Amino acid sequence: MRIECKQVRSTLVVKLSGEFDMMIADKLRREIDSRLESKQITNLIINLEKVTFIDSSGLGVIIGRYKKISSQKGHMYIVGASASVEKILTFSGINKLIPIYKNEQDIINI
Amino acid sequence: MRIECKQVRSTLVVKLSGEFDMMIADKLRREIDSRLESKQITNLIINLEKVTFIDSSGLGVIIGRYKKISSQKGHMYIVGASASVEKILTFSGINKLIPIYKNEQDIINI
Amino acid sequence: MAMNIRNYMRIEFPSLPENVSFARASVGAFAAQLDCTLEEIEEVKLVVSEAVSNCIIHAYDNRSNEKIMVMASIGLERELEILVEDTGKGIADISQAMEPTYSSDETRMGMGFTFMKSFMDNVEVRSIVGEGTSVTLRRTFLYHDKEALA
Amino acid sequence: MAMNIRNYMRIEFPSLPENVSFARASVGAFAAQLDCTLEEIEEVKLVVSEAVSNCIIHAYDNRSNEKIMVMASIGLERELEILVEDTGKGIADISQAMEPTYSSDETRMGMGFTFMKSFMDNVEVRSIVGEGTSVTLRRTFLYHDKEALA
Ligand SMILES: Nc1ncnc2c1ncn2[C@@H]1O[C@H](COP(=O)(O)OP(=O)(O)O)[C@@H](O)[C@H]1O
Ligand SMILES: Nc1ncnc2c1ncn2[C@@H]1O[C@H](COP(=O)(O)OP(=O)(O)O)[C@@H](O)[C@H]1O
Repeated sequence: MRIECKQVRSTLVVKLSGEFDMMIADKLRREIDSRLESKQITNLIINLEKVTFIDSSGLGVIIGRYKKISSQKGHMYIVGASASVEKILTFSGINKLIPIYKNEQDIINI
Repeated sequence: MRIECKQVRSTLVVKLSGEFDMMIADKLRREIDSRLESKQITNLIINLEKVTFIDSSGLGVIIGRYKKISSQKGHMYIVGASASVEKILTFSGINKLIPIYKNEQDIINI
Repeated sequence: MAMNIRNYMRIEFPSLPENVSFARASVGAFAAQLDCTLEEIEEVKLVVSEAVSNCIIHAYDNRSNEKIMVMASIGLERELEILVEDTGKGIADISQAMEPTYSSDETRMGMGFTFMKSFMDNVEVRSIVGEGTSVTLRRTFLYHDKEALA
Repeated sequence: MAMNIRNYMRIEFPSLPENVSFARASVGAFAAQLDCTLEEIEEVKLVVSEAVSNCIIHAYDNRSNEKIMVMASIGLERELEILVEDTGKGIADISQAMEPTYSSDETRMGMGFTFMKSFMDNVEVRSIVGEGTSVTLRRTFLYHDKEALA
């Protein structure tokens, strides 16, 4: 699992690759939270394009960041989920809280 | 592992897919040998394009068929081996006995 | 629930986070013998991931030098049975633990057992506090159309 | 040859031909923790395939209801140790068995041990006739350039 972060104005874009399970969950939580605190970030985009697997440990990190972001009146988006990952997102109900887009461009276009 | 056979004049073309290990070795040996006996076949082409793995059980079937074919003055060719499969073919020395081509067309063109 | 076993495997490994991935890949490779769809294999990997993560996080409170055992069996009628066993702290109230969204850890979603129940036909939990927990997951795979026609 | 073990796993399964694929996939998934190249993983899968096939074909004469055990350990210095064990007929002359192209079965190539020796740093065979055989395969993976530079 690899984590790549970039900041675009007030938005943090986090691109993950590999399997998103408990092995990476803590690290990702710390990585995102430290950036949310130290920088002027209000919005978060999680790019799952290269994620091949997600379980409830991965979902937990996403939900936790959503709570933080939305308590600060920011917006959060998920992009690029494969069919199998999107199935799990939908199953968990996360898609009712966090909008899911095909790619980053689609968010900018709305 | 799947085995597909077709006959083109006096040549039997056997196309394999999946992992080529002891699980399939016996079945393939019987399949080829019964066709070599019952039909007017002198040459054999083994297409490994869709083979993702080969071990010495797989190599054994190839060598065994080569002995049969060449004792009957026929020709045998291997086509489509991926880099990792070709590495094992070369390592075993099979490539010194049986010519290896990129695809079936290349054999016809020689 | 008795089944005629066609094949089985048993794996054992320490409670390290990286072994969650190993365990689901290993059970996934075994379950591939059922000739099921890739989507079904993904579901099997998910439930193994949940059950094994629970051993590490809950049973062993993230200690990494404890032992986890996973057994899987395939029956003659395309049944898959997976057993995940730890010798950790155990579960006092199993029915509460299995409720959707219940978690004893506030950073977690409490969706593990819900996934297991949703993607398997049957989930059985046995636990003795202070001794450990075993989770048995069962699912019978339907025959694909092309096989049914054959 | 003592190594500091970072992680290990142990698998057990009956001597069915379909378990050769399971065994190499399982060890391959475990060895992936070494962060080695895909080519190196393929080599590990090959040697496991050879050693496990030998248990089924030679140790158990293709009987399918016998037991095979595979253990793998990863050391702190990127060592991989794989142990494949059967309780089959054993090998009377180990050095003859390990010679390239020697096989007790005329339909086979006698290349199994040659592959094991070529793709691993070290191969150790212990055997007692009538009791069984254990094959230990060891390899230390080099650090990739990018890591060496980091
Ligand atoms: N192997 C186990 N050992 C001890 N407690 C467990 C185990 N598995 C589950 N539990 C308990 O059951 C609860 C619910 O589990 P689960 O549905 O997987 O959600 P989560 O892992 O998100 O908490 C856990 O919070 C924990 O208290
Ligand atoms: N686990 C085993 N139990 C008994 N005999 C074995 C075992 N492994 C290897 N052998 C013996 O060693 C010989 C050489 O093995 P190998 O190099 O793998 O070639 P092959 O499998 O093609 O015969 C075998 O033919 C067999 O006689």
